[in-house]
Amino acid sequence: MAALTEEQSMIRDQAKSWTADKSPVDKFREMRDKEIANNYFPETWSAMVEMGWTGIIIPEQYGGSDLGFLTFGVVLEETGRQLTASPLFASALVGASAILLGGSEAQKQAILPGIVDGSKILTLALEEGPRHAPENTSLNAQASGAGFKLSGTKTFVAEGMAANTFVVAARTSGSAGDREGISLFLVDAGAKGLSRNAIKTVDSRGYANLDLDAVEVSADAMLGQVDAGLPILEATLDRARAGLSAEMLGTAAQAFDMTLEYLKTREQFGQVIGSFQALGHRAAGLFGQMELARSCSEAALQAIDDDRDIELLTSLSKCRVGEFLFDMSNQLIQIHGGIGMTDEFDAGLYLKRARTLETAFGNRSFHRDRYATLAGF
Amino acid sequence: MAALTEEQSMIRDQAKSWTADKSPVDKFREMRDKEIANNYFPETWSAMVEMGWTGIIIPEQYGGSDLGFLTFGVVLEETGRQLTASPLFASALVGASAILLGGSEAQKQAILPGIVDGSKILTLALEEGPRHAPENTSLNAQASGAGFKLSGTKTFVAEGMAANTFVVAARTSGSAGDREGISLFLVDAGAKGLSRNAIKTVDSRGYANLDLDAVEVSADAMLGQVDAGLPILEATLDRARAGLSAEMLGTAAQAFDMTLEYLKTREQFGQVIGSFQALGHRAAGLFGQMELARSCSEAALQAIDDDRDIELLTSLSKCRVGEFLFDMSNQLIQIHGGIGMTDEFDAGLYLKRARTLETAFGNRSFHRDRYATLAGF
Amino acid sequence: MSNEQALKEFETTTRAWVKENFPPSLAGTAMGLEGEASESEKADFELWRQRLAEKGWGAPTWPVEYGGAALGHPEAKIISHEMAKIGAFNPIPLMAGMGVTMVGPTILEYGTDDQKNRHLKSIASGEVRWCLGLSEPGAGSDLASLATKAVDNGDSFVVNGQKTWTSGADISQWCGALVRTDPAAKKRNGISFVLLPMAQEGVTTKPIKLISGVSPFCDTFFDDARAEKADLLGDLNKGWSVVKRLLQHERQSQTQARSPGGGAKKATLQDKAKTYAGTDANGALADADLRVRLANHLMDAQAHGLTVNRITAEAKGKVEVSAAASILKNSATKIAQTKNELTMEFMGTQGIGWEGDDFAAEELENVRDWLWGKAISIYGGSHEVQNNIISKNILGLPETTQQG
Amino acid sequence: MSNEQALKEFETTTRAWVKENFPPSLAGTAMGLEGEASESEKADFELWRQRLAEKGWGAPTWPVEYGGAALGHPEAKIISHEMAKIGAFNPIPLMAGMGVTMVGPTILEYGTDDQKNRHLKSIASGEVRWCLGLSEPGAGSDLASLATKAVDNGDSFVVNGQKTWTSGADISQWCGALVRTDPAAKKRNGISFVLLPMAQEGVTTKPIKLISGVSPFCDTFFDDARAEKADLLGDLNKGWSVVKRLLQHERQSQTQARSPGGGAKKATLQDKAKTYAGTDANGALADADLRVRLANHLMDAQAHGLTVNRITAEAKGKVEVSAAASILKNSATKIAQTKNELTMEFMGTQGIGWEGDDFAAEELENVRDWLWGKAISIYGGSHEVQNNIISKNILGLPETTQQG
Repeated sequence: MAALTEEQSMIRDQAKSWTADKSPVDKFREMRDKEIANNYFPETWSAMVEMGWTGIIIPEQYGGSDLGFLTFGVVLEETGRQLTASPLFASALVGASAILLGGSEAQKQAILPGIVDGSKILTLALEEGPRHAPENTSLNAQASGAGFKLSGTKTFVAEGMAANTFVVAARTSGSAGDREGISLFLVDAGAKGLSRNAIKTVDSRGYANLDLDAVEVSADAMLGQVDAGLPILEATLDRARAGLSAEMLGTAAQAFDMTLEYLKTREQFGQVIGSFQALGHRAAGLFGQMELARSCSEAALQAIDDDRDIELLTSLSKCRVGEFLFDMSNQLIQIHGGIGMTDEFDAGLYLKRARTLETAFGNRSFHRDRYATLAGF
Repeated sequence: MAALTEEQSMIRDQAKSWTADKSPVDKFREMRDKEIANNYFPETWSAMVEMGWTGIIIPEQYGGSDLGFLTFGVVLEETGRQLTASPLFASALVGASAILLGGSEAQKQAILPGIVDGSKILTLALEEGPRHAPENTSLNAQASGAGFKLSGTKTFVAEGMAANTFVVAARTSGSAGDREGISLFLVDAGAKGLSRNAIKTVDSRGYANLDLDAVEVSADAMLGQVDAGLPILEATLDRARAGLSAEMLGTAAQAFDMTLEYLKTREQFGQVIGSFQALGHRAAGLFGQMELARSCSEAALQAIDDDRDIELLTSLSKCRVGEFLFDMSNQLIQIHGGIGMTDEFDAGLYLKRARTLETAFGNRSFHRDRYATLAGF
Repeated sequence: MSNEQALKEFETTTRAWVKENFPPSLAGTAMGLEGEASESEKADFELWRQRLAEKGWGAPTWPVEYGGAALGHPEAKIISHEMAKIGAFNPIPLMAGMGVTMVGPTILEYGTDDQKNRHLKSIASGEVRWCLGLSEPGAGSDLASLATKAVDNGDSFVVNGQKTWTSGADISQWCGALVRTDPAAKKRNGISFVLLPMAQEGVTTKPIKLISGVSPFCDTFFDDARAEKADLLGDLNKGWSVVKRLLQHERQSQTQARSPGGGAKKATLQDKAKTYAGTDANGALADADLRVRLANHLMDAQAHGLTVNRITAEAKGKVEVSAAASILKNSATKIAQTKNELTMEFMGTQGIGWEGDDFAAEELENVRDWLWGKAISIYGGSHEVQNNIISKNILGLPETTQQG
Repeated sequence: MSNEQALKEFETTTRAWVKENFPPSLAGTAMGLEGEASESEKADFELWRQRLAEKGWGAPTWPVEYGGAALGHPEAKIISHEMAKIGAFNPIPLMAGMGVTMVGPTILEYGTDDQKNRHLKSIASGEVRWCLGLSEPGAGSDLASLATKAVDNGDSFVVNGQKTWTSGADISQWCGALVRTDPAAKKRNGISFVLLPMAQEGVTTKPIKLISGVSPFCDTFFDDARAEKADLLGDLNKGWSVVKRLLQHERQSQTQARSPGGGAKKATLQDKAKTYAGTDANGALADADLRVRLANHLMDAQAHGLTVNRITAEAKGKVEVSAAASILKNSATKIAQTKNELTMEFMGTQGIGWEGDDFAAEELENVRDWLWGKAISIYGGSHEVQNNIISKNILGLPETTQQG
């Protein structure tokens, strides 16, 4: 952890003890096995709202605490550790960022307080294909009277069944690949012509595919200016990436702790397996990866709070934390051996979550390429 | 080793005992320290000629034994083990291949017997820049009377000071990057306008840079047809790559053996260091790489003898043997610790040779790209 | 007649027999006839099993007297090949559980005549399924520390303890189990290998659900279970050598890397990657980073295949067989696991489906393969155990003092 | 005056002093004044050394009475920074060999007043160079198994044995040596740390030529060499704790990864790569495979730099300092070695020159850096020893039974 303020330390401690007590990984398993609607417990969500987590990046005039992204990262690391499922990330980080970055004053006043009090659940509806490529957005937005008609599909929308408002990226001009011509719209989940269906993913979280059939939106549903949505979208995505990296770091750090504990207790050939040098060195290597990944994650969050080097540092963070999570989730299984392969043990839950997070908002390959481009080669 | 014929086994045994007795790595060190002219001992070369190594791929009607590339590989593996320096590879494999693939009957009769008896030393003069890119050949060949005038420079010409005949790749039409328009010429080392200077490389072998200033060659100095030299050149290069891989495998295998021996004898903390599991597993991993690399190397040589899949398998071989040699040469130093860093010990000689071989005829990156292209992606 | 001619002839007659006897209704169906099958399909399946069993082709290399056909490996290969050509298959090895691949060959080597007579035929015919009771909760990679004990009780042993990872124990009729018969002896001594029927009061099984959602393994509990003395395989307290051989049979069946390029029918890995990730103007994979790793993977797979070929050639040739075989397990594992991860990667969000119509069958299948594949580096001698073996047995490095 | 104001003021006066006192003729020259230098340059160099020494800036954080300036680390940083700005430098640490960086700080902690008075000033002034006699041919990573022995001889010890990897022993005036004073005690006990002059009959040195062609180290032979009892540093037979502290000072100086991007003046690594390997139409490196690895390397370097910053911030903050510092040595090593290998790779055949005009000075320099860099993972706690330390001391995994 970076040198935290007292307030941040307090929030970290609170998040750590709350997740461990009220929302440990067993709770996630229960949600999965009972097939709870929308893939999270309503009481989890209420508790988060009550603790003020939904307002961490929202200015005080809209009901938030404006503590910033580094603070949000502290919380997400803990929810990542316990695989706590909720719309916190989708709504209070991604959705809120889109409004903060692109919204008019009227939109902010109309929406942000609802995010804070949990009555509004926002989510970004961006992807249209299996691989992250924001500038390929094609969902059609046709000018129609004073507003627009949206037609097309969106996939892999996080908390898509729970959300009551979608931030939809659509094309108002140009074609897939053009950086101009993308616009962002706020679309009510109950809008006529919008249908959604839950998809079942390996990580047992809530995702939906959306189908929009000439969904009518008024002109004031647009975030920012027409055709100029991509910069807002990209800035929102960078906030999402930084936040997700913090969650991924938590997931990987928990996998590391579980593995280290196993190394210290599991016996084979008459001694604890952690005394085998090959495993000890492997653990040392993973520890190194973890410390480096943590530095990247914190730097990306801090960069957003400081408004500098955001693009480079979020790509660094998503890529390096992703690398650590990939390796760590595999080693979590490998070092646990047979027990790690059983559904009864938690390792599989972390592995499955790891690969899902990897696909979100650009995988390592995407961010390696982006990093190189930003660095000028 | 693949299932060798009796003849191949015999040649391997001969090569192994001759290199170990007459041309061990100490001999290479002596050559380096005494700065022997042309960077090899004349008696080494005579002995090779006498043993018939110069005729291994040359048909019997030109004085060779026509035993093929797999047999040549057997010999090169052993010279690679002891870092034996000579023009064997440059002349009797690369040079001879160019003649065999591109030469007219008259050219074959004029040159091949000389390669076999050692009186002719051929070498390929191809590179013009630091990175391997045959189709970028730019050295100018201007039609002039019945022949051509060659002007330009060639770099990193193996055995370039010892050679008496160069196979020069030149551009007769088009420009760098065009696959058409390259022609191959036989150029006498004493030709007017040709000058050469030795370059001192990290592996202490013989290389030269050439400067051609309107060097006149007659029409019958051309190998193959005008503008159509690239296919001959590429086929020659694939033979060079397969042969070089065999030598690289030998160099790496010797490094492996040295390391294994050290693991078994060097004591630390009261026991031989090979009993430390982390080192034992590292050795196991290197052994695995070695066995896989050997299969690739032999398959590439066999492919040439069988005339099938040559391109794919030589790129596989150069890349995978290269990967093993890279890792093995680093581990040779690392596992030997301080002693490995001293010039007195042989590790540095292998490391330096390893990186030089890596640059020749396309590095791993080059061949990975080529392999992917050949595999259709 | 030369050997080659004889094989050629065998191929011709085999082709004819398979064509004549294989029920066309089964062509291309899943080997185990899993899921729903019509009554007529089930009847055809049983007919096919019987015909194969009569011919001795359930375990073609076994002696005729024990249900085999006394054929060589080249002939056995021809049979598989000719079946594959018309979508036929040999269901018996799967139906016999661990019988054809592991238990049977070990009984052939270590069994008494009585044991051979009683057990082998029903394995070779696919009528009796076998499981293996080896690992225990406290004895996985370190098998020799097993605790299940068998106490002498006159004509039989009384077996008590728990086995885990017993493959198909809930549907098997017999079990080959490693048990401790001399608690006083040092770890590897004092162990015996017994055969015992699963349908008895003292045996209960509990399926283990895996991360991929399936339950092919069980926990198996022995609570005063009985194994006849006549079913002691090998000598008393010498079970360690029996199981070593058994595990060699297992390892042999695990060293083949799945061909990453795939057959003619299936799209190759690189074609699938191009479909999902797109291509540039030259037809190269648009994701250059993925392209590098895909190339490395295909090279790994080809190098592995070439090594398998080399070992075969060396075995036939005059030179001594190299130690290369020892590396195949780890190499095959890496290839299989990397293939699954790369496929996940290029499929993106379509690669992380669990079920439902929003994902193609092949996409969902890869997810299961990916999860299941994590076990390959664990079972049959883990990655780490393989490295210990290479380091010690092949390279001759001294044992660390830690090893039991 | 606030702390920040004080530093600001210090910066201003320092800038003025450096500008006034640094001989402009030396601007930008190599720090050690290696190779040919004119007589006037040599005189200027000596003048500059004297001025720095008088000011106590050779070792600015040391007490004034021992030749330092009793400054804090922030002030010391300002001095370096202000010098760098105008191409000036502090030659004293290099001239003192291991004196300023390792021996001096250890004497400050463990030395008697007499030792401090006799040794420190000449270190801080750059007038006496020190080497360290630690490793032996049979005791490298396993330093505690050293065999050089020192026998009590009244007022002095008589030292016999061989040290190796003594840096600059052939040009040093003093040596700090680890010797065995109690052969009967267990390995780490019975070791003492003594200081002894090199200019005596019993000491001979022989330079070790390295693979990079240079000879910065020596084998050092003690043949009835003398060390005064007054020069025993720390307690008798307690030298192990002295050397542990000494090695901490060493490790501290090795954890900074060289910045891969380089300063404003030098071309960045990525720019050099583009020059050698070319670019495509979008300005991206034409070799896509190299581009991926270069990106990974630059990310490694940035992650390392961010981690150094994080540790500094944590040290200042209220939270406990994390254990991240333990990983810096291996991380820095990987970055330095990878940088050299990548540079070799993109330079191609221009990257493998040994000497001569056919290669640019920078190309030849990289070859030397590459070869020299192989030592980074060996000295100062090898890669493997670092992993042992992390595994045991940081992660709390049990010691393997193998470790002595």
